[in-house]
Order: sequence, then C-alpha cells, then structure tokens
Amino acid sequence: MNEWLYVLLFMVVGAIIPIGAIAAGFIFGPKKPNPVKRETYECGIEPVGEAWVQFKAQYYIFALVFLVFDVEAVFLFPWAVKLGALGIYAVVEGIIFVSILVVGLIYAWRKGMLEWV
Amino acid sequence: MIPLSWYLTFAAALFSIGLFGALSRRNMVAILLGVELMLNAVNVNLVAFWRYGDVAQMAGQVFAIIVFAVAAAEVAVGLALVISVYRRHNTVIAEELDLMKW
Amino acid sequence: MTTEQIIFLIVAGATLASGLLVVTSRNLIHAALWLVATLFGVAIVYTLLNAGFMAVVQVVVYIGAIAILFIFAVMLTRKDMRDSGAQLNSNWWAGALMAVLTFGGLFAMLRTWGGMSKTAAEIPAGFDQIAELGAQLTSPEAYVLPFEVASVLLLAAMVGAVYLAFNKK
Amino acid sequence: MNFWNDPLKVAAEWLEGVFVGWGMNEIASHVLVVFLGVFLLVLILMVIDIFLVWIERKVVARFQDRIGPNRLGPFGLVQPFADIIKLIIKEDTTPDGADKVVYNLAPVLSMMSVLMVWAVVPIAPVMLSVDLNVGALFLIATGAIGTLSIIMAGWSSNNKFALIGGFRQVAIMVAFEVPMLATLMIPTIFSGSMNMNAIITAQDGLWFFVLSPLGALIFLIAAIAELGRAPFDLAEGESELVAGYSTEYSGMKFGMFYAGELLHALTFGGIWSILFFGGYRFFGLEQVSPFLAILIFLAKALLGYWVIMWVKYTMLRIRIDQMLVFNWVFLTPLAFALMLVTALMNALLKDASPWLYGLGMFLSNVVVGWIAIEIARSVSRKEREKVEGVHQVAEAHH
Repeated sequence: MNEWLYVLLFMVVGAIIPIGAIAAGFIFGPKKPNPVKRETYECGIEPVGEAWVQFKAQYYIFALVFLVFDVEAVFLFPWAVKLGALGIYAVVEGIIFVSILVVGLIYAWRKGMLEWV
Repeated sequence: MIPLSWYLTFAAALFSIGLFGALSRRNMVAILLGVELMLNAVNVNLVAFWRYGDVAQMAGQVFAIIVFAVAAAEVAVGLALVISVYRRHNTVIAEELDLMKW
Repeated sequence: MTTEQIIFLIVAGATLASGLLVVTSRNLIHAALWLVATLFGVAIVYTLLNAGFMAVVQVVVYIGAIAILFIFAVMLTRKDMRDSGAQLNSNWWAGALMAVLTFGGLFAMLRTWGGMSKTAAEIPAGFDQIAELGAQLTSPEAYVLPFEVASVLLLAAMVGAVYLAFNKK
Repeated sequence: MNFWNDPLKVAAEWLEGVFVGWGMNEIASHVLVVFLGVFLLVLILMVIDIFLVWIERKVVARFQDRIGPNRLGPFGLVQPFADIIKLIIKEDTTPDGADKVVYNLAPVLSMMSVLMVWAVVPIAPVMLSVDLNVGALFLIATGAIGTLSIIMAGWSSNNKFALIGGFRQVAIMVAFEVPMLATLMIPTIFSGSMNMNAIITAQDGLWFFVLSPLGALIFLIAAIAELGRAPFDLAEGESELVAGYSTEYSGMKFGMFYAGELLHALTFGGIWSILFFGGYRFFGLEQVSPFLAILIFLAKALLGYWVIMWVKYTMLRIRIDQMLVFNWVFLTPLAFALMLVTALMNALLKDASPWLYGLGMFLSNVVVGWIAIEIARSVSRKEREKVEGVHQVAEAHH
C-alpha cells in the first residue's frame, strides 16, 4: 500500500481536530455582533483608510533569495543522500554548485538589497 | 492500476487551462500564474513517463527537477519585471504597455 | 474501478477545477491561493505516481516559495484592495479557442499513439529513488552538467531579478 | 511478540480481527485501524498541548521569580482547562471586510501544518508513524504550509497590523528556512538517508550532536526563528504590531494559533532531538520496551522545548533589520560552509576509524565556528568604530 495514504490520513485528522475545536467555539460562544465590534482593530480609534499599505520591495528580495536557495536544496538533498557512496569528486561538484550561488548572495548583499532600509 | 492515458489527459487539460490564462488575462501577474500551470503540466508528463518507462532510468525525474529550477528562475525574473514596469509606468495591465506599438 | 483510480479522478477533478479558478478569479490573491490548491493537487498526483520526492519538492518549492513570491508581488503592485475593470482582455475568446484546440489536438494525437494504455511495472523492492537521483545528478556520465548549469541559471535569475526590482529610476 | 514489546502491532492486529469479524473487508478494516491510530496519536498530542500551556506558564514564572498558576487544582494543573473553556465560550468575531473563507481557513491550516510533522516522527523503535524516505524535506514542506497559513491570516483580516505582522513573520520564516535547509543536510550526509528513523538508527555510537555541535546550534536558532518566538518575535512585538497576524482573531480561532505555536515548539524540540540527540535512543534503554522509548523521546523533546523557552525568556527582542542581516550575511553562509566542510570531511575520513572520524568532525566544527566568530568580531569592531568614533574604542582598550 502506498505510504502516502497514511500522510493523507494525518492531513485529514489534522484538519478535523482544529475544525472541531473552532466549531465548538462557534456553538458555545455568544453571537451578538454589532458594528463597532466588527470594526477592525486599530488600538481603539476608528480605522483609517484601507488595510493596504505600501510594502517595501525588500520583501520580494527575501522571498526571491529564499526561492533560489530552496531550489538549490532540492538539488543538494539527493546529492547529500548519495554522498557516502560517491567519491571526493561529488563533494567538489557540490562545492562548485554552492559557491556559484553564494556569488549571487554576495551580489545582493553588496547592492544593499538584504538590508532593511 | 491507472493507465498512462489518464495522466497524459490530465496534463493536457492542465496545460490548456494554463494556456488560456496566459493568453487571456490582462494582469501580468495573472499571465505568469498561467505559465506556472503550463510548466506543472509538463512536469506531470515527465514524471508519468518516468513511472511508466524504465524506473531505473531517472531521466524523467531529473528533467522534472530541472524544470523546477527553470520555473523558479522564470517566476523570479518575470515578477521582478512586473515590479519594475509597475514602478515606471504605474500599471500591471499588459495591454497598456504599448510603447513598442505604432 | 480500483480505489486508486477513484482517488485519482477526485484529485484530478479538484485540481483542474481550481486550475480554472486560477485563470478566472478576479482577486489576484485568490488566484494565487487557488494556484496553491492546484499545485497541491499535482503533488498528490506525484504521490500516486510513487514519486514521493517530487511531491515533497513540489510543496517545498511551489507552495513554500513561488506562491509566497506571487503574493508578495501582488501586494507590491496593487493600488487598492479591490479589483476593478475586466480581468480578461478583449481577445479572450481567441485564447479560449486556442486552449480548446490545443487540448483537442493533444487528446486526438494521444489517442492514436500506441503506448497510451500502458500500465506501470512494479517498482523493484529496495530501489532508493533519491539515492539513484543523487547518483545520476553527480555522475559525469549522466547529468552533472545540467546540475551545475542549473546553479548558473539560478545565479543569473537572482542577479537579474535583484537588478530589475531595484534599479532606481 | 507480546503487548509489552510491540503494543501498536498487537493492538492493531486485534482490532483488525474484530473489524473483519464484523464483516468488513480487510483493506477497509486496515485503513480504519490506521485512521484510529492516527486519531489517537493526534488526540494525545492535543492533550500534551493543553499541558504545554501549563508548563510554559510555570517555567516562565520560574524564570521571572514568580510562582505561576497555583489556584486551580494541585500546582494549578487545572488552569489550562479553564483557559480552554474560556476560549470556547468567547464570541467568535469576524471583522468587516475580512475575506471569510480565507480568514477561517488560516487557523485550521496553521494547526494542521504542525500536526502533519508528526507523520514522520518516529516515537519508538516499533512506532514509526509513516516510514517516508523524504523525512527531512517533509519537515520543510509542512513548514511551507505553516508559512502560507500566516500570510492568509494576515491578508484576510483586513487589518493593517495583521498584514504587516504577517508579512514580517513570513519574511523571517523564509529567511531562516535557508540555514535550516543547510543544517538538515548534515544529518542526511552522516546517515545517508532523509528518513527520520534511518537518521536515528545511524546514531548508533555517537549522537550527531558530537559530530556536529555547530550544526545543532544553527538548527536551533533557525527553529526558534521559524517559531516566531523571542528573540525573533517581532511579528507580534506587542508595542509595535499589537498581536501580529492574529490581531483580529478571537476565541477558539486564536486558540488554534496559540496552541499551534506551543505544539510547534515541542515538535521542533522533538525534531532537534531526533536529528542531533538520537531521538528515542538512550544507551540501549529503548530496547527494553517501546513504552520506555516513548518516555525517553518525550523527555528529550521536552528538554529541547525547555531550551527554546530558556532562550525566549532570557533574550531581548532583536530588531528586524539586525535579524535579517544576521541571517543572510552570517548564518546562511556559515550554515552552507559547515555543510560543505562536513561533506568534505565525510569523504576524506570515510575509511578512518570511528574515533578518528568523530574527532575530525568535531574539530572541523570547532574550526569553522571559530573562524566565523573571528570574522564576525572583526566586522562588528569595524562597525562599532564607525559608529562610536575611533577614540572611544581606543579608550576602551586601556
């Protein structure tokens, strides 16, 4: 049997438990909404404007660098699994692989993109 | 056991949906979403061919991983382009970028 | 019909439905979240294909990174929360026609191909996919060049994207 | 085989027999038994989670020289149940303009992402939950779902604080996932597998902590940042962002975020102990009985959790810019350098005796850590000189 079926069961149970808890809160809790209560919280004063705020492009850069290293890890995990059986050449390949990417990290850092301006 | 045709049909349908998205949406980010769907459809095909061919030959999975890398690069540069265009022209609608048209 | 086939049909149906919602949602954040659902469905399809590593990678790369990148990009390029105006361009019917024709063409082509109804052989016991993948990715006879080129590609993408997102006017 | 040696299998076989006796077919009864097993595990986790609230409050009280909850029941043990009743009978509010579906889905996903980690956690030699060969990466995959739930909560609340808090939290989580990925490769290199049970089995002679103390330290730092706990808790730095992404949540939905965070901390304690401290192993004691193995694992997980709490209640909050620079410029290169050095030493010392292997690994860790600290020290000295002016530093040297 496919072992992922068990993971699926974990997912189902992992969803049932919080849904049940939230449902219990929904059933037993009072429901007396009023316009002031439904206002979004802004430290007690009336909300000003929309929730949309101008974001820094830095957020994009963080996600971008993460994406690149994430994909890198996808390549490196099979490499790490097999490493014990491979010779020193595989280690050298890995070092080349990582150092090429570190150049990118250094570039982003030198450009001041990793700082929170 | 699921026949190979099911996977290929599924991938073809996903690819067509992505194609529709890439051709018909006005927002550039949405166009990239469509491209993502198309790349995923290709990956489904690659992995399916790996499974239904010679399993010891990992070519299908290796190609799929390369496609992951390509998809990541495509999204990173594509969205950076969108952000750059938005800063210069204050729009993300593909049709409004008609500087090269006459 | 076996249980596996039923699971596949449900997953495939849900995946395609959320795929349709990706390309038709007015709200781009919703579209990105539907993309997450679609990609998760594709990950389940990978597990049905016994490619567990691909499924996990799909979740890690697409949901963990690419979807987040999309949401950040949407937040960075919007003037207000609400979406106004048409989401589809004036030639959307041509796009739809192209999509239907592509699907029809692919389907017709695949039907005439001999290998369609092929069924998969059992995966030999003790076959470690990930170790095999690692061996082939680093073997000079196999895919070591794509392995290193992928690194260069990612470097190029990172440098290019950092430059594009940050060039001051 | 008896109940004492393999309780799960005995119970499962007995139950399956009962179900088949009721006229069910075998596959259905097997799936049902597995479902019940998973349900039982998750329920036990939730009960532990309830007591984690009590443990957390007692421990923080000790750190701050207080007594902590002591009114309800012996040692205040009934207190967490009172907390739960309070959460249940609170009104469940949804702010205007919130995206209802996404808003309600976010706490469920948050809890689910934590519970799913336990699918790959081996709690005893015979209780392997699911024997996945991608265990280490599965951890990151569930983390991805957690990240998504935070961004969903922040966006759907239609609240400025929630949105900014959610975005900051996500920026931190994705940033610190990179050194975590690199340190996850270190046990993978040692054991030649990503399977959690194989990683534990490989720690036969030496715990990986001895082979890679620096790796364990980096993993712990990344895990704390991933949890969004102090000193990396600025997403909900109360003085700036109210409660971060969970600002608008009330009642049990907030409870899910809160319980999820506590359970996540315990889970990371458990993962830490599996990756670097031998999981359920303790000098052969785990062979005596699976029940003892569970206790050992739980003790190790709680010890890891205690370390995380210790850090939380000792350190001050770090500013977000310092934190991200620390990660990208220091921790990420260090983690990758350590991973590559480990790979290199592993290839060089493959045929050496276990003692030489262990010594070489340990020393290479010390050397990498020492070089990193020296570089960091010289950089920070330069920074300080830039800020304070040279003369003050010179004075300090006298």
